[in-house]
Amino acid sequence: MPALLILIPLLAILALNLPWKSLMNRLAFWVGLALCLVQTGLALQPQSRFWHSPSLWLGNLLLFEPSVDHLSLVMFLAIGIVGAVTLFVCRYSTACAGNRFMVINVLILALTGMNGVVLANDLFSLYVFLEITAVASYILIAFEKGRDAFEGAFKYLILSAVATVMILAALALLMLTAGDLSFAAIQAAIASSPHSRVVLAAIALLMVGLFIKGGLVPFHGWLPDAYSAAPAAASVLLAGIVTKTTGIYTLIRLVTSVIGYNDTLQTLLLFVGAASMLIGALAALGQSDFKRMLAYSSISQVGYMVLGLGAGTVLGMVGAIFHLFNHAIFKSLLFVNAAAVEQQSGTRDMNRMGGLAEKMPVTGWTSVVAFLSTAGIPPLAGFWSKLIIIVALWEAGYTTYAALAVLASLLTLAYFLSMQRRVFFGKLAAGFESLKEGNLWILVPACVLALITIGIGVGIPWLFETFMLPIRSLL
Amino acid sequence: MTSPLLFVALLMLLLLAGVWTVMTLNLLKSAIGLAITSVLLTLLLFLLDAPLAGVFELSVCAGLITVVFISAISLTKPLTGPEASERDRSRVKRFFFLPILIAGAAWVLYALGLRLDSPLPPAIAEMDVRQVLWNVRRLDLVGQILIILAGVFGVVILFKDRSDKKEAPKS
Amino acid sequence: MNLNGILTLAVVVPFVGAFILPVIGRWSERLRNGLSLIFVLVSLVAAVALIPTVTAGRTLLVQWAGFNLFYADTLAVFMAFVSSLVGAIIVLYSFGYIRHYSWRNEYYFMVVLFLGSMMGIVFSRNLLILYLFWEITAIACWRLIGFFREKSYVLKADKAFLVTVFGALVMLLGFITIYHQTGSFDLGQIQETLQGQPISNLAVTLILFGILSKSATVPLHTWLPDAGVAPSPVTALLHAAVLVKIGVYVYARLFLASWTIEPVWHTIIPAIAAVSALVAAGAALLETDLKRLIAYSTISQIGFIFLGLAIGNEIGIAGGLLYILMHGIAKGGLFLCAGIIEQNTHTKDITKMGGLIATMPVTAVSFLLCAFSVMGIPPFGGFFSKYMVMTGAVTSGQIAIALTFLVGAFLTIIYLFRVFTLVFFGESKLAVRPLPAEGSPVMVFSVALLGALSILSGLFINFPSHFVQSAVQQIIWVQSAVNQILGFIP
Amino acid sequence: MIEHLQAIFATSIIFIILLSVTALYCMLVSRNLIRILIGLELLIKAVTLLIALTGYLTGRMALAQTFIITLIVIEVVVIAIAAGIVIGAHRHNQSLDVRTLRNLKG
Repeated sequence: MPALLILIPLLAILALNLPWKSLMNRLAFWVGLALCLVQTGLALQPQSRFWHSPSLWLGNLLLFEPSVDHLSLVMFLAIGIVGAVTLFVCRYSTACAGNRFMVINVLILALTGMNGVVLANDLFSLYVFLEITAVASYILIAFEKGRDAFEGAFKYLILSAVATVMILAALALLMLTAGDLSFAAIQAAIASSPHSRVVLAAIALLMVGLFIKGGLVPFHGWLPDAYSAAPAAASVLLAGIVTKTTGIYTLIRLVTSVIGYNDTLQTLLLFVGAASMLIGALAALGQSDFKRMLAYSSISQVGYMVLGLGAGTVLGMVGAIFHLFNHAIFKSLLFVNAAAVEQQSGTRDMNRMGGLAEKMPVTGWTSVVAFLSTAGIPPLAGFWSKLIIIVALWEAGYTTYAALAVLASLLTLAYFLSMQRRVFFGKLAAGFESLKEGNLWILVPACVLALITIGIGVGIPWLFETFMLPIRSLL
Repeated sequence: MTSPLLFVALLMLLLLAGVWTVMTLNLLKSAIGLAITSVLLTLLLFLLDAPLAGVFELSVCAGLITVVFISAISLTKPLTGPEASERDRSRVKRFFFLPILIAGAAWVLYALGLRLDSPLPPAIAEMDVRQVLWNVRRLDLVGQILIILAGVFGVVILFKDRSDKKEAPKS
Repeated sequence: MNLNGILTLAVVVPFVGAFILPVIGRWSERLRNGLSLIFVLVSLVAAVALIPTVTAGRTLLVQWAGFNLFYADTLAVFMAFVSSLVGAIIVLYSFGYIRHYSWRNEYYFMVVLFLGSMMGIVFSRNLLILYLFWEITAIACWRLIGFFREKSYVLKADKAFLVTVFGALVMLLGFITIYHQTGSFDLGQIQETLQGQPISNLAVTLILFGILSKSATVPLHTWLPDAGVAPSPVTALLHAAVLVKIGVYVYARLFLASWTIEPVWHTIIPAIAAVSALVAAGAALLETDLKRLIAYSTISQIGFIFLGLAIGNEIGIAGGLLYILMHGIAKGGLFLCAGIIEQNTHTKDITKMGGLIATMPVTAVSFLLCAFSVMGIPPFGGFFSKYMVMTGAVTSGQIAIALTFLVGAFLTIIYLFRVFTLVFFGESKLAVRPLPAEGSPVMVFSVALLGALSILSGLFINFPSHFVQSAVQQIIWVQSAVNQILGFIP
Repeated sequence: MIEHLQAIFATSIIFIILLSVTALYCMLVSRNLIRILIGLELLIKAVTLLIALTGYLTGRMALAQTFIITLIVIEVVVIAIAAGIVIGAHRHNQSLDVRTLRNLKG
C-alpha cells in the first residue's frame, strides 16, 4: 500500500481547501503534522504490513504497486521527520494564520512530491515528482516576497529547470534504446549496449542534471542564494531534505539500480564529491551570514555522500545513505537554530552577534550537538556515517580521497567553531540584553532533533543491523 | 513519414524561428517568435503521428504560455529611450556571435554524422493514447493534478496583494 | 559485586553522571558539588579496588553484546588511579575556586565528563571506543578553555580544539590503516592477527601524530601554553594530571603493551622527545606569565616521560610510568598554587609579584614541595622516577638520552627556582596593600594535600614502585611472548 | 526501413541540438529576466521534439504523447510561477535587468 503515501496527502490537501476557511486554517497544521508523524511511524517499522501488502480500493486508484526497500524507508523516515520539524518552524515564524495556511498546503505538496520521488520506479514518473517538489520549493522560497527571496527563487528555478530539461533529454535518449522508461527496462538496455554513444550521452546528461539538482560543485551557484533567501521554514525543508531527495537520493537510486558502476562513473563521482566537499568547506569559512554559511556547509556534506557513493562498495553506499539521513537531521537542526536566532535577534549577520547562548541556552547547546555531529566528532551520529565513508574509501583503495575526507572534516570543524564563537559562545554582544529564547514551537523540534542525533550516535550498533545493513541488497 | 522534405523544411523553419526569437530586439516580438516556434513544433508533432500532443502544444504553449508572457511583459515597465538604445548597442555586440555559433555547430554536427548506434527496441502493439494515459500512466495523471494544485497555490500566493505587510516578519 | 562490574562503574558513573549535574545544579549548588566529587571518587575507589587483582597478574575484560568493551591490566589501573586521584583533588579545589564565576553548572558538567571519558580511554579495549572518548575529552577541553567567554580566550579554545581534533583525525586514519591490515578494531584481535609482526610504518606515523598533538609535544605544542587562559583547576587538569598524559598512556598502551613497531622508531621517538623536552625547557626559562611558564615546564616533562618509555628496557619503562604519577601530583599542585596566586593578586606576571611568602605561607610551602618533586630532589617522589629513567638509559647504553636528561633536569631546577624566588621572596611589586592573603580553606587544603603527597610518595616509594613494577612486568611479558612466537628473544 | 529511421534521426538530432544551443545561448547571454525565460521555453521545445522523435522511432507514439502532454502541463505551471517571480522581482527593483540580481553574493 505504499502508494497511499502519495494519495492520502493529495486528498488531505483537497479536503483542507473545502470552504470552511477559519476551521481549515486551524486544522491545517495538525493535519500536516499527523501526515508526517504517521509516515515516520510507518517507516520505523520495516516489517509492517503497510509496505508489503497489495493496495485496497483506494490505493488501487493509482494502478501503482512500487516495491519498497530499505533505502526508500530511510528516505521516508527522513522526509517525515524533517517535514514535521518544518511545520513547527512554520508555526513559529509565520504569524499570520492565512499565510500559514497557504505555506502548509504547499509544504504538504512538497512532501508528497518527495514521497513520489522515492516511490517512483519509472524515469518519467521520477521526473514528474521532481518537478512537483521543485515547483513547491520555488513557491516556498518566494513566499515572503522579499527582494532576496525573488532573486534566490529565480536562480533556483532557472538552474533547476535546466537540470530537468537535461534529465528529460536523457530520458528520451534512453527510451530510444529501451522502449520503455521503467528502471528495469532501462537497466537491461544499458547493460546490453554499454558503449553506445547514445547511452553514454544520456548518462552524461543525467549526471549533470542530478549534480545541478543536488547542488554539487561546479553547479552549486544557486544553492547558497536559495537557502539564505528562503523564509525560515522553507530553508529547513530545502536544506534538510529537498535537495537531498531530488539530487542525492535520485543519484544513488539511478546509479545503483539503473546505470550501474563503471570506472569512469566512479572517477567522476569521486572527483565531484571531493571537489564539493573541499570547496564547500572553504567557502563556508569565509561567510558572515549565518544561513549562507550553513548552505555552503550543505554543499560540503553532500560531497561526502557522493564520495561514499563513488567508492562503489556496499560499505560506501551504506555510509552515503546513512550520512544523507544524518545530514537531514543535523542540518535541519542547524537551520532551526538559525531560524530561532534570526527571529529573536532580527539579524543573520554573525559579526553582530555574540554570546547568545547566555540568553538562548537551549538553542546554543543544540547547535553544539548539531555542529559536532556535522564535523564528525564522536559519539554523535555524523561521526559514524563519516567513519563508514572513510573506511569504505580506504578499503576500496582510494586512500587519497579518504585523507581528503578527513581533512575536510577538520575544515568543517573550523568554520563551525567560528560560527559558534561568533554567535553563541563568548561575551554577550551589545544590544542583545533583552533577548529571549524562542517559544516552544521552535524549542521542541530543536530538542527532538538533538536527541535523535545523540541517540543515533549512541545506538549505532542496533541501527546498523536494523536499517543500514539491509541496504546492501541494493548492489 | 508522409513527406520527408516537408519534415526537413519544418525543422529548418523551427530553427529559424528559434534564432529569430532570440535575436529580435523587441521583447514582445520575441514572445511572438516563441509562439511561432510553438506552432511549427505543433506541425512537426502532427507529422510525427502525435496529433493529441500537437493539439496540446498548440492550445497550451502557443496559446496560454504566450498570454502569460505577454501579460508579464505588459505588467513590467518598458525601458526608457536612452536605456533602450544603450541596451540595443550592447545586445548587438552580445548576440552577434549566435549565427556564427549556429553555423559552426551545424557544420561540426554534420561532419560528426550522428547516428543511432544502439539497437531499437522491438516493436509492440500500440495502444490508444487515452488508454495509455489512463491505464498505464495513471501515476503521472495524479502527478499532473498535484502540479496543477501547486501552480494554483503559487499563482494565488505570488499575485496576491500583500495586505498583511505589517505582520510579516523582518527579512 | 564482581570485578567486571567495578570496572564498568569506574567509567560509566562519572561519564553518565556528568549529564545530570547541570540539571541538579539548577536547584542545589551544594548537592551538585557533592555529587561531582562523589562521581570522581567512585572512579578512584574502583581503581583502588582493582589494584590487588591486577597486580596479581590477572586481567579483566568487560564484554557487551559480544563486543569487547573495557579491559583492565596493571597499566590501565595505574593510569586510572593517577588520573582519578589528581582529578578528585582538583574537583575539591574547584569548590573554592569556581564559586566566584558564573556558568558553574557547565563547569562541573565538563570536568566530570572529562574525567569520565579519561577513564574510558584508559580502559578501552577497542580502538574506536578509544577514539570516541579521546574526542569527548577534546570537546570538554574546548568548553573549559573558553570558560571565561572572552573573545581571545574562545579563540584559543578553538585553536586547542582544532589542533587536537586534527591530531585525532590523523590518528583515526592510522587506526583505519590498522583495520585494513588486520580486519579489526579490537586490540586483542589485532594482536592475535599480527602474531608479533610490527605494524606498518604508515600506521605508526599517523597514530604518533595524534599522540604527539594530544600530549603537546613540539612542534604540536602551541595550544598548551595558550590553554592557560582556562580557570586554574582546568589547567591543572589539562596540563598536569590528565589530558597530556593521555598521549603518553596511549603510546604505552599501543606501542609497548599491545604491538611491536619497527626498530627505527626507537631512534626517532627519543629524538622527537629530546628536542621537545629541551626546547620547552628553554621557553620556560624566558617566560614571565606564571601559567604559561608551568605549561612549558609540562611540555618539557612530557618529553622526559616519552624518553623514559622509549628506552625500552624494564627500568626505563618503569621510570616513565612512575614519572606519570609523580609529575601528575606535583604539577597539579603547582598549577593549583598558581590558581590561588592568580585569583588573589589578579595578575599572572611573575615579575610583578614578590614577597608573597609572608601572607601565603601554606601556599608557598606547598609550591616549594611540588617544585622540589618536579626538579627531582631526593627524597621527593620526582627524584625516584628521574633516577630510574637515568639508570635505564645508562644500563642500556643510551648515553645520548642520559645526557639530554641531565641537561633537562638542570634547566628544570633553574627555572623553577627562578619562579619561586620571584613570586615568594624579595620586595613585593604588587600595587595592592595589604598583600593578598591565602585562598579559601578548601583550596589551601587541596594544595597542601598535593604538596604532602609529593613528599610522601617519595618517602613511601615502595608502594608505587611495586605497582609500576607489576605493570612493567605485564608489558615486558607481552613483548617477550610476542618475540617468542617469532623465535628471537633478545 | 531501418535506414529510413536512421536518416530521420540523423537529421532531426542536428536541429534539436542546434535549437538547444540557441536556447542555452539566449539564457546565458540575456540580461532580461523574461528573455531568459523565453530561452528556457525554447529549450523545452527542443526536448519536446526529441521525445516525439523517440516515440516515432521506437514505434511507441502513444507513450511518447502521454509524456509530452504531461510535460506541457508541467511546463505551463513552471512558466506561470516563473512569471510571478519575475514580476515580483520587477516590483522590487523596477528593472528586469539580471544585473540587479546581485544582492546575494559570496
